[in-house]
Amino acid sequence: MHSKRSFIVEDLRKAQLANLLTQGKRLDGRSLLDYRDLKIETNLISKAEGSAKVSLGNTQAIAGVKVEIDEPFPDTPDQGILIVNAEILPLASPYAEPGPPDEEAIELARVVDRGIRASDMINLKNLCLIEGKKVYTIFVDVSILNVDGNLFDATSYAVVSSLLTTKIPKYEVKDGEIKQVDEKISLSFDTIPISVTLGKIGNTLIVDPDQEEEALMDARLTLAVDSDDNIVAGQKGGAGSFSYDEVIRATEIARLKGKEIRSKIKEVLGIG
Amino acid sequence: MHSKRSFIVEDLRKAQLANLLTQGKRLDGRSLLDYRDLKIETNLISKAEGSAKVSLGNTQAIAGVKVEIDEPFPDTPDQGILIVNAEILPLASPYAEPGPPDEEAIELARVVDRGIRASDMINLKNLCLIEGKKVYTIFVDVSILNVDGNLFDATSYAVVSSLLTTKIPKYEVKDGEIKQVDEKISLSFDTIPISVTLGKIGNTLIVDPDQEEEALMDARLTLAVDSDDNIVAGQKGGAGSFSYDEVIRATEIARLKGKEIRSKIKEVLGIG
Amino acid sequence: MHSKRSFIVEDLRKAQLANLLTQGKRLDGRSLLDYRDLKIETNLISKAEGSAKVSLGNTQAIAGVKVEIDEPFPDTPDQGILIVNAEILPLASPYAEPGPPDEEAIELARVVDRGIRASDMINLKNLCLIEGKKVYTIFVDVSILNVDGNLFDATSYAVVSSLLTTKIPKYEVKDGEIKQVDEKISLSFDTIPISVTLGKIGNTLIVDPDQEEEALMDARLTLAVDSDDNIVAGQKGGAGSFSYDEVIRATEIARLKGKEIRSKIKEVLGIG
Amino acid sequence: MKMGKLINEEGLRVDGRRVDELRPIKIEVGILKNADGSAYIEMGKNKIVVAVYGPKEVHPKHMSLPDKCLLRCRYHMSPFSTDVRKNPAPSRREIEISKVVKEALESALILYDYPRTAIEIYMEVLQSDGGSRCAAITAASVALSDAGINMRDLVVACAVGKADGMIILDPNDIEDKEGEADMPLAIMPNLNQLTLLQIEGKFTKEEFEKAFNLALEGCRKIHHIQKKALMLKYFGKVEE
Amino acid sequence: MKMGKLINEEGLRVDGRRVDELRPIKIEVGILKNADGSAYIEMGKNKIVVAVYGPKEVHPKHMSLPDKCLLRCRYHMSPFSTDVRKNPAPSRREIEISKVVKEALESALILYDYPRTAIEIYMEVLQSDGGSRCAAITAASVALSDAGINMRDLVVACAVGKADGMIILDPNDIEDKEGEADMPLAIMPNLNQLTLLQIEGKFTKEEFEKAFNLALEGCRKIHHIQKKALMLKYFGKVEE
Amino acid sequence: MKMGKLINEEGLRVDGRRVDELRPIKIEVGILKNADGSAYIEMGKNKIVVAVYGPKEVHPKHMSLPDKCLLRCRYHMSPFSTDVRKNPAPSRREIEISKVVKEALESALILYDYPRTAIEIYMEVLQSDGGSRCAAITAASVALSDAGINMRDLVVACAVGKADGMIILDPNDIEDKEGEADMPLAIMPNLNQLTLLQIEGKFTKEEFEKAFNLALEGCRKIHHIQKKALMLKYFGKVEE
Repeated sequence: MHSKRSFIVEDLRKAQLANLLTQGKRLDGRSLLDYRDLKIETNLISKAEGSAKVSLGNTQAIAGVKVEIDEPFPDTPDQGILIVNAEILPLASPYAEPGPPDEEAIELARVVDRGIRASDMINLKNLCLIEGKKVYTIFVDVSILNVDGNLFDATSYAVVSSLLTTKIPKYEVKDGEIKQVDEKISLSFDTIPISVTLGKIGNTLIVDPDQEEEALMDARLTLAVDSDDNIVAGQKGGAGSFSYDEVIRATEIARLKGKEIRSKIKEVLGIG
Repeated sequence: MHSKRSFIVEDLRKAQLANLLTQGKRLDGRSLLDYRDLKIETNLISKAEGSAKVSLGNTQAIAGVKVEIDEPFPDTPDQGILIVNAEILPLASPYAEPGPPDEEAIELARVVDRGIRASDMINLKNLCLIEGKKVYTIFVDVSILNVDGNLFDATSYAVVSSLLTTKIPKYEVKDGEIKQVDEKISLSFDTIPISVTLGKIGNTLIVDPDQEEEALMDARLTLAVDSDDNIVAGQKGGAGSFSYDEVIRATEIARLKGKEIRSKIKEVLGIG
Repeated sequence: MHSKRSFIVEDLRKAQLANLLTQGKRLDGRSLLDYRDLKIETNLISKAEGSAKVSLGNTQAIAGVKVEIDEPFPDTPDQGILIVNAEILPLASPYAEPGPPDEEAIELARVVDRGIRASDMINLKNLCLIEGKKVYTIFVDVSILNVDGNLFDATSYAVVSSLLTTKIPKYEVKDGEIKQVDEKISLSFDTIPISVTLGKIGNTLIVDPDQEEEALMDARLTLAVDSDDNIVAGQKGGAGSFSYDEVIRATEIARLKGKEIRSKIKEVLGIG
Repeated sequence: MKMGKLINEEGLRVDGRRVDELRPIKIEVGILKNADGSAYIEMGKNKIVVAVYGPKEVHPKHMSLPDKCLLRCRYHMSPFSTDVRKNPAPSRREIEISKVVKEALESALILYDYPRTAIEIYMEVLQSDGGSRCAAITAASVALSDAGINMRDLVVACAVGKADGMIILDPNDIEDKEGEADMPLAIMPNLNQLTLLQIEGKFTKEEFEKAFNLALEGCRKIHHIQKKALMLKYFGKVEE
Repeated sequence: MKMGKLINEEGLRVDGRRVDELRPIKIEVGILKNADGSAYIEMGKNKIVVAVYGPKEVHPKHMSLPDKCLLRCRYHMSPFSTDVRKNPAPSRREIEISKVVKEALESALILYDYPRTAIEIYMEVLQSDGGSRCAAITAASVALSDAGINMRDLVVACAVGKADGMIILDPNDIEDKEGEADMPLAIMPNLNQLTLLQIEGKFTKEEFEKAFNLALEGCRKIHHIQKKALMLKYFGKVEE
Repeated sequence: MKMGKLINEEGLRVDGRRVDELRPIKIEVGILKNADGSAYIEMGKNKIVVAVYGPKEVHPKHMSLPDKCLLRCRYHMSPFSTDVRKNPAPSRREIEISKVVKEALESALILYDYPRTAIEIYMEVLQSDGGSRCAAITAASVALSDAGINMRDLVVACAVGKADGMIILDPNDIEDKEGEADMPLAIMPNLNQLTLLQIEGKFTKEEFEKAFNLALEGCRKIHHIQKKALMLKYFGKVEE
């Protein structure tokens, strides 16, 4: 954890980083397109229908899935409901404060949610029990336990991993009533969306910025890529800007790294 | 827009105003019982069932009417629901702040609402579709776009003008069910209440105070008058007081100016 | 009312109190296990189904009982609902502020609620009208009118006294519908829980601390005792600690004083 | 507002009063230990406690005014004060009443005597009836006196209404709900100045003037009770 | 997102536009008296008012930055702006848009020119249609110019979408809801820099590049309208 | 509270424990990088992370205490920690527990050693079971040690309950819900002082004393596990 530094120290550090970047290196020794170590543990919360704890370097996120039976939204009577939420816990950083989510936490939750939803990872129609009356509501709540940069990707991997290992209670529909069956079923998936976050420092693009790099970088671009290499979601952040070429290059990097990380997650979770 | 002025400047300005008032004149050249220019534009929000933008000098308010079908309140099962709301947008003044409405905005909304409601301008029984089950709910939301004094009257004229030009979807009731018909109907009106706001500066009464006059005046009195010259609502504001004679005189002025402004609104809206 | 005092004055006062306590005396002349004067007035709010105003020395609390018919909670379909709430009104002390309840007010409400609930004073099954559909909800709201220490006991006595004098509207159940009958009935009680609050100053235990003693004391222990001398609820408060012997002694004092105060309340309310 | 039988053939109201008659009023002074000034009022079924704190330091400091006192006012209804339990959080109605009541009292206060300080007025309605804001104002000005705050005059308030087409003084709850119009007002009785006026419901020109004068008359009677209550507290007896 | 008939056999959209055609746009400058800068935009059915206040003092003071200006941004929808009445309290969607719009505009502002002050940008959507955040950005950068704030470039925004499998420029409400994908972006047109990018929905590699270039083209057209509006306000006429 | 079959004929509980047996406990120290001190505890199904920050600057400044440290404490349950999803906003229960836990730990802290600073303790319940406040206290005092904060003693907590009329140590979720009484307490084991006590449910005189002593015994066992966890972190091995 770095304490707040003076402007002078900050500028010196930025110069040092800029110098390293021209050599294709970063402060922690990674090269520009290297992710930090990714660790995933699943099923550690037995009260949840699915759960995953993800470490991306020192950034830690834990996701839990809870399932309820509710009425569908009136405009989508034949679809289940998926709600992704994220919270930066006050224990995660000396700068996080208790209280309602601020704009940063709201953006985090909405961007991760969009990445899952827009990919059609989960077919919400499969989550309908009785049209217009009874559907599954899937809550995915993510808590950030330790902040060290790139919350977007860590949160997204936690959501994806917890959903991939979720088992929901099965219901039978009989005479317009539902009845819980003593069986648990997995969700079905057509694709696995992977979030890839890039940082821009000077004119260099890096992936998976840590907290120090985030403090020094000009702009952020998060792209989510599905199993077929389509871009399914994106969000630019930060006060800086990107050239048009950089955007195109970013999509290429996202496809490349997305494939890598998808393989890694499937391997850890033991999925085909 | 006046920046915050020192006490000395404020006192000089107040003396200047007092001097002018003894001659029956005001800082902007109006005489005591003159309103500023009133402009009304209607039907500018096509997504709303009715809308009106009102300029009273530099005070600007925009009202929009939205209609829903809801259950009636339990204690008035045979009546529709009318809800008038007002918000002073943060873009309306350097002193307005984002956030939940403060006591000033709440008073504004409640006084305007009372002026409409107490006049029985809208017969709520006409807005009942199925007693105890289905009624129209009419939301009138007013946003203040630019603050230059006398928000009460500007808001009230915006509400009245938007209601007078509202067309709501028609429903047919058949076998205890309602069905929307491809037709729009106007609301019916028995009376048009007009809000008249007076300011008291020293011992002088003026109408339609602008922002500078509001800052210098001692007290405010808003009176709403219906088409039959009845007083239907009133609200005193400000830290000062009125003599009993001044109150009676205020009701006379309200009747006079109310008639004038009612004619003007009817003319602009092309109503009989 | 004491204004905020300097550390030096505070220390002198604490020394004076400590000295007195060694002689078994307190600043206001009471001995260690004396309560202040307890006064109870009931039925002063005719719009409430029950009410009681309690003075414990200069601490004043007023409780009002309101009754509604609601659906039961899903997990207790055969039980009525009892909700005890407490608020420290801003008029009660120069240090109380308007706004949502802070942690102190929440603890107060929850501890008093627990004392009533855990004693089974009110048999919630008697408050069920139609299982799963219609039950009585009993709201007990307590407002603190003047703060002078030991809010826990004063609030608890106000709740108990208002419940003991409550008369609720009677309902008849017929063909699965309820119908109000022109009759009022008392609640039935098996036991009367009494809250006894002890303060610890140095190594001395006292009961019913007033505001000045609360400011000087190290820790608090509130115990609720039922008519059969069982401990039914407890809450330790404050930054200090108790020896194990002190805890046992506190339970003995609570039984003793509980019996005394129960008699007093029964006498005032004219109960067997 | 439905046209019920609020006034019977003998001209008497649902609670037996004549149209120009006040409900019974009781005022007590200095009933709270912690407050700098306090009062309790019963007016019909209204039961209201008022506390005044100040002049005192302003929190947060940046809200203090360099040349005068900051006046704060909270009108609040207890959850058990109404027919149906009231949510304890302040409603929009309570926020509006807090504002108009503050302005009604401010007219009488000499706030320039207490620069950089605050005066806080807390009104708690333990039981509500028609005219609770008027009763609160009447009690608050007594509590301000009890706190020793400099005032130009007491403030006294009373409502008038319209029921079955007749002007009535001091409407109670039923008359308020089922009547056709309501007009609470407050005055400074020695200065002959009006400090609060709210109107809801139709008044013709003649009705308005009649109602207005009836309310002034009501205020003057209540003013007498205010003075007696203060005399009793400070001089121990009341000379009639 | 259902596959409706959003594009007919002649290649025309539900509102008659070609796939690469913008909706009609109107920009007015300086329409609010109180604001330091202001603009009004109509883009399809979008009707948005933007006000800029500042550089001004920061409240509360401890939030001011020693070396640069604090930028605040609020994107808000009027209750009557949508098909179903919108609750006036800010939604999570509005909070997120406020943030990305702030960052889109911040790229163009030279905040180090105004240390220890604040600039506030208020965007009020009176009527919403597809692409309201883009219209808001376009109008806000004009309002910032009107306020005389130092900028590197104007910021101009436009969305592209996908409907019936085709890339379309500037989707309207129906295309937004029933189409397959949406990508709003903002650029600084003279500096050729992207300052906002959001993507929702599937784009293949080829579709993405096509869509991206179409959006840039749209932005350049809108930039022309921004300049005309500013010219009209400040020089009274527009030379074509 | 219904009288279920919580204890079988062999005197064993629903999870197979004897009445005086603790659930398995695991404590890890220093598991969070950013925190100044941290600990993780599993106690039955409870899984709780605790972080300590401080002594650090106080925000807002005016809340700092001239002569001692300000202690802040937040006990919070994750939405997925309970059988039915929990709303993430703090409930009244969590606010009360935060307060009593703070006071339980404060007894052991020498706050006068750190004037004008703050210590913040954050307890996040990832999975809850009976006795989560006790597990949180036990872990928090280890995290405070890990942060190097001066303490008089560790604080260790344990609950006792009553099920089927018998006094049981360390009730789990089912015993908590279906049992007749619950009494969590915390002590400083070397100083023999009680720092937390809550009681809910009927205890006769004899039951109370039995329960109290059983809880003290439980605390002493857990204290041993606390010490081992700290030894392991700081000396790399544990001498039994």
